[in-house]
Amino acid sequence: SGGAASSRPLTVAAYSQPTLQPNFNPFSVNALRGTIGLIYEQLFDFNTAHTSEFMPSLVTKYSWGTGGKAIDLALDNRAKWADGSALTADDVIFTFGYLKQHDLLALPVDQVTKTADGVHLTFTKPAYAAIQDLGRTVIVPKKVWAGKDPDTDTNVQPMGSGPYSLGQVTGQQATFKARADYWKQQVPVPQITYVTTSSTNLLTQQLVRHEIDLAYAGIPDVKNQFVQRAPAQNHLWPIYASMKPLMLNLKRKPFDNVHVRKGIALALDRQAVTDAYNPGVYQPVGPTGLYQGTWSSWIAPADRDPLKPDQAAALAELARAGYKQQAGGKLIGADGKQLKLRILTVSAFADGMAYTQELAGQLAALGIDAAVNGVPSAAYTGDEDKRDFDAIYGDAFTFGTNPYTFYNKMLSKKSKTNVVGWDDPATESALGALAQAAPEAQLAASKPLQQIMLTQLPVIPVAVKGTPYMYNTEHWTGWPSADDPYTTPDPGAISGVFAAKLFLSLKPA
Amino acid sequence: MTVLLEAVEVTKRMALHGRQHGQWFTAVDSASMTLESGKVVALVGESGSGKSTLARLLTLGDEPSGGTIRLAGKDVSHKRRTDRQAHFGQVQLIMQDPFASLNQLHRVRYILSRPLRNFGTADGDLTAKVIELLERVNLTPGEQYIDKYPHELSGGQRQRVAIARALAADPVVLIGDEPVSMLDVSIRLDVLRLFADLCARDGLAMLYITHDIASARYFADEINVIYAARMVEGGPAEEVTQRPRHPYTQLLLESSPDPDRSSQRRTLPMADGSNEPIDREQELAGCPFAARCPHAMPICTQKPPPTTTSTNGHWTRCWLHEE
Amino acid sequence: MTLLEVRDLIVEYGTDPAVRAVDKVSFDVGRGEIFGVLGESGSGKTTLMTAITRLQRPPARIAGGTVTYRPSEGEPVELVGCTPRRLRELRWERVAVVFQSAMSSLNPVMRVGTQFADAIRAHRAVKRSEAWDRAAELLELVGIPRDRVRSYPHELSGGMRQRAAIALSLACQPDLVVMDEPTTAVDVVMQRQILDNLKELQATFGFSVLFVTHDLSLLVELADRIMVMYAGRAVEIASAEDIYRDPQHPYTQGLRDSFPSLHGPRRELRGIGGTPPDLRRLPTGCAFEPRCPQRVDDCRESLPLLIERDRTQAACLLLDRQEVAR
Amino acid sequence: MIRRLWAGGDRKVTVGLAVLALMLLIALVGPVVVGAWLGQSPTKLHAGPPLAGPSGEHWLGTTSSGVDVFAQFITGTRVSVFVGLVGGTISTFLAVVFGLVSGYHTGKAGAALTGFVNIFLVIPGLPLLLLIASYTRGRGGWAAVALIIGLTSWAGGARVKRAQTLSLRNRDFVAAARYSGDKQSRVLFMEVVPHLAPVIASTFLFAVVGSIAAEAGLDFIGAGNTNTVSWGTMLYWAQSQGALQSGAWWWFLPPGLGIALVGTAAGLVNFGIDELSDPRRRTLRTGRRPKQRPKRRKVRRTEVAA
Amino acid sequence: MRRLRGAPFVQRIGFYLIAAWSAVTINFVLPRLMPGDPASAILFKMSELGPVSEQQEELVHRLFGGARGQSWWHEYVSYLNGIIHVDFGRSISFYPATVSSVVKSGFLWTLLLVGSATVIAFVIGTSLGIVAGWRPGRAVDSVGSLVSIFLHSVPYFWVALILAYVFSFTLGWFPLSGGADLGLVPGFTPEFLNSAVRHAMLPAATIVLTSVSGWMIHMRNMMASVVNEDYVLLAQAKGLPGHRVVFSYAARNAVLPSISGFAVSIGMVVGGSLLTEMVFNYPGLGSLLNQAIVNVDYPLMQGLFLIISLTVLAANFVVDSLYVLIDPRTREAS
Ligand SMILES: Nc1ncnc2c1ncn2[C@@H]1O[C@H](COP(=O)(O)OP(=O)(O)OP(=O)(O)O)[C@@H](O)[C@H]1O
Ligand SMILES: Nc1ncnc2c1ncn2[C@@H]1O[C@H](COP(=O)(O)OP(=O)(O)OP(=O)(O)O)[C@@H](O)[C@H]1O
Ligand SMILES: [Mg+2]
Ligand SMILES: [Mg+2]
Repeated sequence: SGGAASSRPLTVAAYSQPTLQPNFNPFSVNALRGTIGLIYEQLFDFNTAHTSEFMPSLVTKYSWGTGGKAIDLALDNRAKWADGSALTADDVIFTFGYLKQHDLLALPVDQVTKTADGVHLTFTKPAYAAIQDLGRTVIVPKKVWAGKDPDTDTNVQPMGSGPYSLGQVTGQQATFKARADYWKQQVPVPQITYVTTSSTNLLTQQLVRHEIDLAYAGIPDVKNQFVQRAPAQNHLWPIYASMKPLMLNLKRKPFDNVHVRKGIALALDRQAVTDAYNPGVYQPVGPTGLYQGTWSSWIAPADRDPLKPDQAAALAELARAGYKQQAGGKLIGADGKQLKLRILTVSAFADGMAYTQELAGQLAALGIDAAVNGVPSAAYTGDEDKRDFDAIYGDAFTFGTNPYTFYNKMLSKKSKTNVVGWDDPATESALGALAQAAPEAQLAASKPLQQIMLTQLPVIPVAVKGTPYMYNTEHWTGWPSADDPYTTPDPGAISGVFAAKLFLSLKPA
Repeated sequence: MTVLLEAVEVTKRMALHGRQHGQWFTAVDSASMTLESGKVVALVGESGSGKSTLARLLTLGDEPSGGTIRLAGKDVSHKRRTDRQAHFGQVQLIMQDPFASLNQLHRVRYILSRPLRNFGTADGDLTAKVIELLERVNLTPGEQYIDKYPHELSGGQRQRVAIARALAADPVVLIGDEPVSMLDVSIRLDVLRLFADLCARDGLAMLYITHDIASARYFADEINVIYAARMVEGGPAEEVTQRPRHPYTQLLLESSPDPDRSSQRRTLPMADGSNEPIDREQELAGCPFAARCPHAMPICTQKPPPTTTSTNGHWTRCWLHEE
Repeated sequence: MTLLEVRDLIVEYGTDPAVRAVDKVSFDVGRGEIFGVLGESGSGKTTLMTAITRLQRPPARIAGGTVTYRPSEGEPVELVGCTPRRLRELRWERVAVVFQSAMSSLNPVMRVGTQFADAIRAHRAVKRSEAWDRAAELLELVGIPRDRVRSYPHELSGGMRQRAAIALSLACQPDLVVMDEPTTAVDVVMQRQILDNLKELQATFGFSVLFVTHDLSLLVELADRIMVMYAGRAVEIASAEDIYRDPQHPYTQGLRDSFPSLHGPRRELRGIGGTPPDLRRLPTGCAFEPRCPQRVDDCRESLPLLIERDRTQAACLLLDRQEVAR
Repeated sequence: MIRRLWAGGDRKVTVGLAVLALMLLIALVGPVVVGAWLGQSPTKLHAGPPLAGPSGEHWLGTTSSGVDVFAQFITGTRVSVFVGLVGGTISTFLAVVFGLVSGYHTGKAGAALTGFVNIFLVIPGLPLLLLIASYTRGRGGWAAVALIIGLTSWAGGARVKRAQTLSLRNRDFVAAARYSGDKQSRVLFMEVVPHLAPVIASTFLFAVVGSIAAEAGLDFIGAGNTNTVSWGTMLYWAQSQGALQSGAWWWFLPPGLGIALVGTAAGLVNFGIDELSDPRRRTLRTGRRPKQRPKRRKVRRTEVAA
Repeated sequence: MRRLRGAPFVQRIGFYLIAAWSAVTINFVLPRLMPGDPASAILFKMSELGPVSEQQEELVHRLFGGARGQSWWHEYVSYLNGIIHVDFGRSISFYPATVSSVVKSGFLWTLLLVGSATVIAFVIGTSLGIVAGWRPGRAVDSVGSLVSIFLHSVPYFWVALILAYVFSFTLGWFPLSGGADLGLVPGFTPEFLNSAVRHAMLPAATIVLTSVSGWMIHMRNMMASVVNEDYVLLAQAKGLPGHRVVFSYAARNAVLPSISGFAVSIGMVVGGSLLTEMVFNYPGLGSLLNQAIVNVDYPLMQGLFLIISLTVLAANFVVDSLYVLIDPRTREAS
């Protein structure tokens, strides 16, 4: 009964907060989900759920020029704003100018000019590594946005080029209505409702009752609590887009000692860690930090598999740093003190706490005085900024389209997220090279960084973090899955291109 | 006879709260009295007339707003808090209600030993002193009572403990604020006899506050009548009760139940003593009783009546008796 | 003509151990009579009153005896065994009460008029406005201005409240008004006015009064007959005149001799001495024995019963002896 | 059964105190007993299979990570009860000090204190607690939590004590003690304070229970200290790991019941104390009770400073 | 508050003004005593959802990382000025929404929930108290009292979770979460009100269950002592029907202290409802406060605390003023 099913709104759990405030300003960090992807469109993206293939949106193709210092973007000439007027290169040029004017542009864009089929951008330095950020630029209509303040305007009557227009917002939900005149195609899902749900308990219950069709959140024991309750309809697809390392404070003794880090890395039973909270959602990761599942072609075969726990090897490494197991199994250093380790994590995140507890448990078994230091998120970021921790388990690093962003955020001296304090000239130069490498040269350019990870262990890769997408096929089918990973089923938090692709691909059940 | 304690024209004014916030209320208006060694002076008056307030002023529980209080000739009315201690040693108060004035949580021993310690009369054996006190107020044998809690005592026994406490300080003046009003008739007499004894034997000066004019007649040497903060009549007990001069005293006597006179009583007019705040300041502008007085004259509400004293010491403040 | 007949009434407090606060008390109240009950604190006066009106509360319970109400027309009613429904009909209509303190017996949050109207409308089918008119009339009867029906109790003076309580008791023109120390809370002047007023009303309407107090002088002036209670028992019942002039029981004599008189010649006050008994540990014999100046050996063992002699009833072995001797 | 328990004040107190004593005992020695005798640990992962129901080995089953719930419950008693005791003590102490002083001292200082108490009374406690806890962010461990709880919860108790003190200070026996020559401070401590004892006891009991519940609430929303094992963190974990949905009642129920049990015991003690301190039940009626003649004017007055 | 009863109106207003000022000032001082950096909190939250571009990072630091340069006094004055103009600044977690608009969005929900639940709890608790206290010592009294002590002691959120699990998850009788059905536009339409009531049912039940016993115990004790008053005995003596005695004479007087306690308890109920709201994802002030805490949203925390305090103050003021009407003894003589 297509009619009945298709009139049913698709309900998406999009917020882990109790209420919403209307805000459809695509440049605001608190813009509601759906602003980007459903209402406004981005230029293009790469499918990180799979092998980073190009996903067109407003741009149908791109081509690099002058060693990465220029790019040509071909705009889809069918693109129209919701008021019927054409979306032109002028709008794109305006948007880049607007961003620059308001200091919102992190890309090294120099100039944007009109070409026959789109725009031509020049950069102040090679921008190969920034291609995904560039693609995710949201294009807004010049005629509407010229006078708006990107910081404070909430743009409550948004007018974009995307497949949906705003229905209504209440404190708990935002609904989007399919546009009959969307320029690209017929829109299959007539209405999408983004709802709030603040506790995983409730979310679980709502998912089980199919009150919610799509969610992405860490709910405990998801396989049993959700999938197993209706295995034919309920599905889980974890997407591995980031890596979570155990980060030892390199400015603190004895973690500056590579043998200590190696010993710890060798001791960990990564499978047990990933099974601690939500089996099947996280995966152990190989020692380069890159996920062996999606990045296998980038990694030398020997370095693909995650390290197996090896007590003897671990103890041998630790012994080289002066730590020996004494009576009672305690690891005592040359100074006569037991190796002590407090792992900082956010107490409000039950999953993180569970994983960290498992980590600490394993290290304790090795003879280290290891324990969890769970703190509220604000204290976590505070301590992290002040580098006031032994070890941290909580930050995750996104892979992106090439390993540059990944390694840069983790290891660059200049990166704010390099909280361990890794400061190594070789790393800096390798990062520099990778940043400027043309796509075909990127694999080779990533090797030195992989090597640093293998030998120096600035951070200890533990797991890839799966974002568990949960959906049911009772009302809608055509969902992306591990077999058909055409997009990341994300409702707009990461990429509007992913979201649009998802909703435009569903079919009534 | 030595005058021990003397009140000269003492006045007590209080600040009002609630509805009458910001106004003043006179609880005692220029009252004078003398307490002499070995004599019992009674103070009678209706409820709220200021009897307890005057008692508190005399014992320095409160500070007078005007007038002076003299102890053995010395002005003590404005002593500082710490200096009052000495006064407490000389002038003691027996409070109206023996159920309220004994702390339920202390034993008789503690209650009685406090004044003994504080007023320094007990350097020796405290227990012996306490027992002696108890026996003085006829709680014999003392040992039987010394470790009891107040709730284990009957009302009369409590009253006697309260008296013993007052005596423990070895005062020269004893002020009894309705000391027997809470007691059953059959016990009352015992207690009153005890006071009479103490005055006669130890030369104590006593103020006996009561609303029961009949007992004042029997027990006091002298009676003062107070009405609405002001003393209206005073004199030898027999004089005042048998030949009352002030219309209020007459009314009081007339109203008191008395089987001996029941036949010849006339019916009193109903006074509408409503609860509406009486403006005491206005009352005191003239004679406070004027509003209820059957003999009221215009002058009664305008000027406070003068004091007229007859030869036998019987005085009154009433315009009717002005010579 | 008897209105109320109390026979061998026993009231106990079911505490541990049980206290017999009223022990085999018998008396009659005549029509139009003021019957006084005299006794010291704890002698069981209030307990007796609440038992007669069936207002006793747990742990008190009536353990025996009868209370018979004899209306001028119709069958006598036995109040002790009466159903709650019948009782509710009799209350106020036939038997009304006035308590010690009017402040506490009037509901502080209800207008005086409402409290009158409540009582009237519970027994008479009248309209609200009529009930209020009646309330105003009743207040006028006791000398309170009509418009005071709209007052709250706290807006009346102590004396007015007490008079209002008396007026309230007359709302349904009862045959019997039970008054438990109705004037202890007011001063003598006010007390006098109230009692004068009460006598006047009683003369007009002819109801009987059962009046409880501990004040002998007052009762002698007011009552026709007086019952003296000691430790839960009636020790003497006689006319007021006899109780004052010629008390039979040593306790009554002691009471009489403890009251100072205002006008008569100064006589010696003798008092009683000793302390009132503890109801929980009563002696087997006469409860007054330990304090009695005239006690004999027998008093310790045998419990004296009320003996009638010349219109006077007294419970004392002494009298018993005289009787036997005669 | 209940009626018999309810019958006597002393029985209530006995039962209540017994339960409280048991809890305190568990708080003191429980963790040791669990570790040394039962060989369980409240933090050891995979001590048993995940989410196993109660069994001979795991008396209250296990959590989703295989931690022994019984060990957690017993160990959690310590933090909960300690926070309760410390928080309750601080709260009661402040309540007594503010209540006594504001009630006993007339004059400007007393009035100012009274105002202060009243203000704290109308400022809602839990939001304030959350606010402060969110600022301190779990630093300082359970002691800090106890301190904050104590500091934000005293006003109600202070009001009760102030009212009591106000009525006590005008009682005759207080004046009598002054006439007996006792100094102010002695009067306050020997005459007034002993009368407050039942009130202080009940304030303390409820402050303890309130603190335990407040700590659990803080932990529950993650504003407390999630590292420790307490009843609150147990609930936090049980809730965040979906214990109820998985049917793991043995994990979810005990901490809540623990809190309720302490509360009920405290309530019993309090009811009992109330009853026992009721003079109508204790005093023999052998004398004439005061028959108060009403004061002519029911207006409050204070003295005029001369 | 007892002190205030019957005090002149002006004096009462004065007290409330001072109390309001104190709440405002506590609110000003607290965040300044504590260090904090909302920017990192926001970034962390964002990174939990997906990658954060450098551009967004910059933006967040620019918007929320700003240092305070002014003197406290200067800030205080402008803070007070802002409050007078109902301007508490902009929320961080909902930036650029203003704190007042965020608070407004939660206020009505909480008012609805807490208001109705408090009234229901008061009515039920007081009624039970009347029954138990009228004849103390009976089975109703002893069982009722024990049960109510127990209910009084269980944690709010624990009860909330159990109710949610049993009645909405397992039995499906009530909706799981939120304030009203999705898709309904808030307004005075029958559908919306019906849905709002259904959604409020379980959270309200939680509040009622856990607070009803307080009222009951209080009322029971008052009843038990009022029952011994002479005026109740007299009412019985008047031959009034039983219900009239119980309600107009006994309960009418016994309830007075409860009513003044009502004012004070509103603060507690509002406090307790915070956790309940969180459990039921109820879009009220409690959930918002939690949100503000998690996101280190100081302006929002301040705004919420202030509005909660002021609401409680206002409720106290209203009850205090009403009390004068209810108890004739406190009424001014005309
Ligand atoms: N502490 C006080 N504050 C305010 N008013 C008071 C105070 N003490 C007494 N009053 C008032 O002062 C007046 C005199 O009171 P006082 O207690 O002296 O009367 P009294 O003659 O002792 O009455 P009673 O016979 O009832 O004991 C009364 O109207 C009373 O209400
Ligand atoms: N609720 C009760 N429980 C147990 N004993 C009680 C109770 N009420 C009264 N009594 C006892 O019953 C006896 C009679 O009390 P009752 O109140 O009838 O005396 P009374 O003559 O009215 O005294 P008073 O003059 O003080 O009013 C007293 O000994 C008293 O201790
Ligand atoms: Mg007095
Ligand atoms: Mg009595």
